[in-house]
Amino acid sequence: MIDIIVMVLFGIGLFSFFSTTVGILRFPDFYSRMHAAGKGDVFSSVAMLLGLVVYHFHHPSLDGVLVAVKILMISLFIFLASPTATHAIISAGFNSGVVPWSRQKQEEGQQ
Amino acid sequence: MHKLYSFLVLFSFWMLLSGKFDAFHLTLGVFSSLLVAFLSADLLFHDRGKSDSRRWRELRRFIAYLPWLGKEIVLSTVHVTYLALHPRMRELIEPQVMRFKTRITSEIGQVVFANSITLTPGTITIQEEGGEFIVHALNRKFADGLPGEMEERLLRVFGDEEQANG
Amino acid sequence: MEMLLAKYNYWIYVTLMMIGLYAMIAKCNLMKKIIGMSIFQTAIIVFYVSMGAKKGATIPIIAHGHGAAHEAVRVADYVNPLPHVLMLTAIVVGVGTLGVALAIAMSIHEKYGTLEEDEILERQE
Amino acid sequence: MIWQFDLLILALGVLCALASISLKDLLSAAIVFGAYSFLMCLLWTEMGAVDVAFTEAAVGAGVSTVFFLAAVYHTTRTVKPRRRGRMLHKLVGLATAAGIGLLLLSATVDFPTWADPNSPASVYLSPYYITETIPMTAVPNIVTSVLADFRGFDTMFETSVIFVAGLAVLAILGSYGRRQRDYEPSPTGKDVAHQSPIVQAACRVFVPFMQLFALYVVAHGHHSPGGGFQGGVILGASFILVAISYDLRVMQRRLRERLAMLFAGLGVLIYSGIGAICLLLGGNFLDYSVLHTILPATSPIMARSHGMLGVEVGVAFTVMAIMVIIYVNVASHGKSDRGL
Amino acid sequence: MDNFFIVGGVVLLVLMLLTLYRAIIGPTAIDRLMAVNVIGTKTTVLLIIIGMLFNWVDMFVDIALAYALLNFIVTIATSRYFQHHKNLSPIGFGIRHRKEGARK
Repeated sequence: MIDIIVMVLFGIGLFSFFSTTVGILRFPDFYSRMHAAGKGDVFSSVAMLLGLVVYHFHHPSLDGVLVAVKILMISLFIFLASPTATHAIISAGFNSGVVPWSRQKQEEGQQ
Repeated sequence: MHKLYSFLVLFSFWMLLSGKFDAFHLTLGVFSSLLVAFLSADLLFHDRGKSDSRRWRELRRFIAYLPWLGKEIVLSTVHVTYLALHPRMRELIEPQVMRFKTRITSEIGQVVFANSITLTPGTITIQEEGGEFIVHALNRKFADGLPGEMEERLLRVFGDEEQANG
Repeated sequence: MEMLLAKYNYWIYVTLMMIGLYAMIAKCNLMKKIIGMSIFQTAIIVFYVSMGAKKGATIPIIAHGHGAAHEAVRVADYVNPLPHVLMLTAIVVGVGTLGVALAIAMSIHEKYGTLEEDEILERQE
Repeated sequence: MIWQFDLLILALGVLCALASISLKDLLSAAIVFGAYSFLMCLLWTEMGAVDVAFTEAAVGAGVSTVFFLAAVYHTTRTVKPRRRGRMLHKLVGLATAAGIGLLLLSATVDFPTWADPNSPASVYLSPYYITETIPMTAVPNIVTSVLADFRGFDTMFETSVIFVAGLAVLAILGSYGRRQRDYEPSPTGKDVAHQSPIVQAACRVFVPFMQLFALYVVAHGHHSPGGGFQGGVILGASFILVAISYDLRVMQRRLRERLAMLFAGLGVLIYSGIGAICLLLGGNFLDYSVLHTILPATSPIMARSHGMLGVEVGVAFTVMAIMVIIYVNVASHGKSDRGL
Repeated sequence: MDNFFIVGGVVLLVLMLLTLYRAIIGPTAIDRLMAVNVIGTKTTVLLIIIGMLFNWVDMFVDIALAYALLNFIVTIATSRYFQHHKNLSPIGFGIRHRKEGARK
């Protein structure tokens, strides 16, 4: 039972990391790539880490609980740090004057 | 006072990290937490003028706010996944930069608001300066959705009492 | 062929080392040379650490802590700790030397206005 | 010892190394080099070298890439496109690298196969450390006991090397009143660029936990990976984070440069002082077991354990202070005023 | 279960390889930074998986915690750099300079 929960959570994490990667590779400009990197990154890491936390309830013991709490703390820190990092990167891009991609401009460029 | 609070917070963090509850390690923990509390208490509790009851209330309401944020994070991941895997993705997105002013006055509230915007579907905070937000949105729909519901919820958490009621 | 497969790791360490050495010799920019030096350094560290690896062994921390000293410790169960000790200090000393190298590069840039090796040599004459 | 991971990580590492030496933009090269350091950390963890991996984690993520960024900030970012006459240079480089590589590869024929438990490196001396660490020092982490006790003399001089590196950076970039401290206006016209409040708030939350974590790492080096080197680097990184998110001056209000220098010296002094106390008590230099005569309620074995803790604290002091000193000087070009 | 974690780790590493592609081709420095940031977050997860495979997570979780705490220093330092220097690609002044990005 626990194994199935772990596998499902881990699978969800892996799948969203996959889509994050595809997004990072496919999106047209820096800002929209940042959308993929910023959001998918938090969710996929936290989902995988939660899966690993659940795995620790196989043999409940004090040490196991402490490890689970530490992994939860890691996900908490990722949860705090990742949006901040996203914001720092995107404001660096904005301040340096990266122009957002838009469809009109691309069509004009092609003509 | 804030040094005592940060000592308590840091010492509980130490207990979780350490997992060894013998006298020797606990003494080391007290010592380290005191040192860090002395060094960086002003960082952890930046806003020193805040009353204790207010701080407590904000914490309680903030925890109540988290499930909603979690739901939004899941939604935003689903949305990004959908866009990234969509074969004609370039026709679906219409990136734009917009700016607006928020009604949230407290600094920490603005910070939480900015990070929440970053985590919710389709929007990322680019800049935040004294209540002025510059936001990048993937779509017109998301751009129009701001500040919207999230600001209401955060006003309830961080706003002044009268502002939240009125 | 089997012998090659059993030693593939050495091939990759040598490749890493060659990349570092090439950057140190052929790249003209001082900062690139410093990056090359760091790569060379990690290649050597990887080599040492892999010398200590043992099949079927776990990390070099003895599981049962205080009070269980009478239980025999089987050597084959633990990875060789000696290379780890040597390399641990090497990494931190490496940061120190990196700082010194960067400081030297910065004062060279202040004096000659460039980080390119050939331009520095030209301006010295 | 998971060969699938091993192969993939090594392949990724080689790619990263190639990319970081061939990128024309030094800032990007430094960033990609950061990714290289992540991969090396993974590689060492996977080989079972947790302490080495921990050091690399602290150093690679917290310190070395930031040093690169600071140096690039004060020098230049571009690599000039090459003119004629570099072909020979490249050929010589390639030939030397290939020659030495081939020599080394021909030597691998005599090498033990990978992860052979009976390789010469693993049968001489190290079994002694593995079996004796618990009976002689009561420290489960063998790396710590070898680092601070069995080979303590070695580590003392490694600490001194780090101290000397800090002194060298100070001597090269020099501060102490040789230059006037001027606040040059920033090129964009704005005054000293400040970080956004979001970054500052996040750093305010992170810094105290980072510092406590560093102290935890130092204190628990006996039972889990960690110790003075790792803890010192993380502690230094926390001060660097303050300097990045606020200003170098804000950081210097917490840890003045002279105070940092004092701490650096103090760390080496603690280390050698403990050794000298052992000498005074009639033992050998750095033979902590004689300390049980002055430490209350300890046996000679526990005295070795506590002596190691003292030594690790000394190492942490030196490493922390030297990291801060190098950062301050590299980031502000020796002026220690504004910083990166 | 161990096999599952090995497969999961391998998939994670392959996806990291794809992310690394963005880190190598750029085109601008902040694109690379973004990719490296993602790789750093995933390193945390992979460290814990390795701990699971060694059957002794207690010892590995500290390293992962160190990464979780330290990972964003580089990001913030780089954003700090761009507050002083506004151009993203060093050659020319364009927003995106193909020549810089095209070279590997």
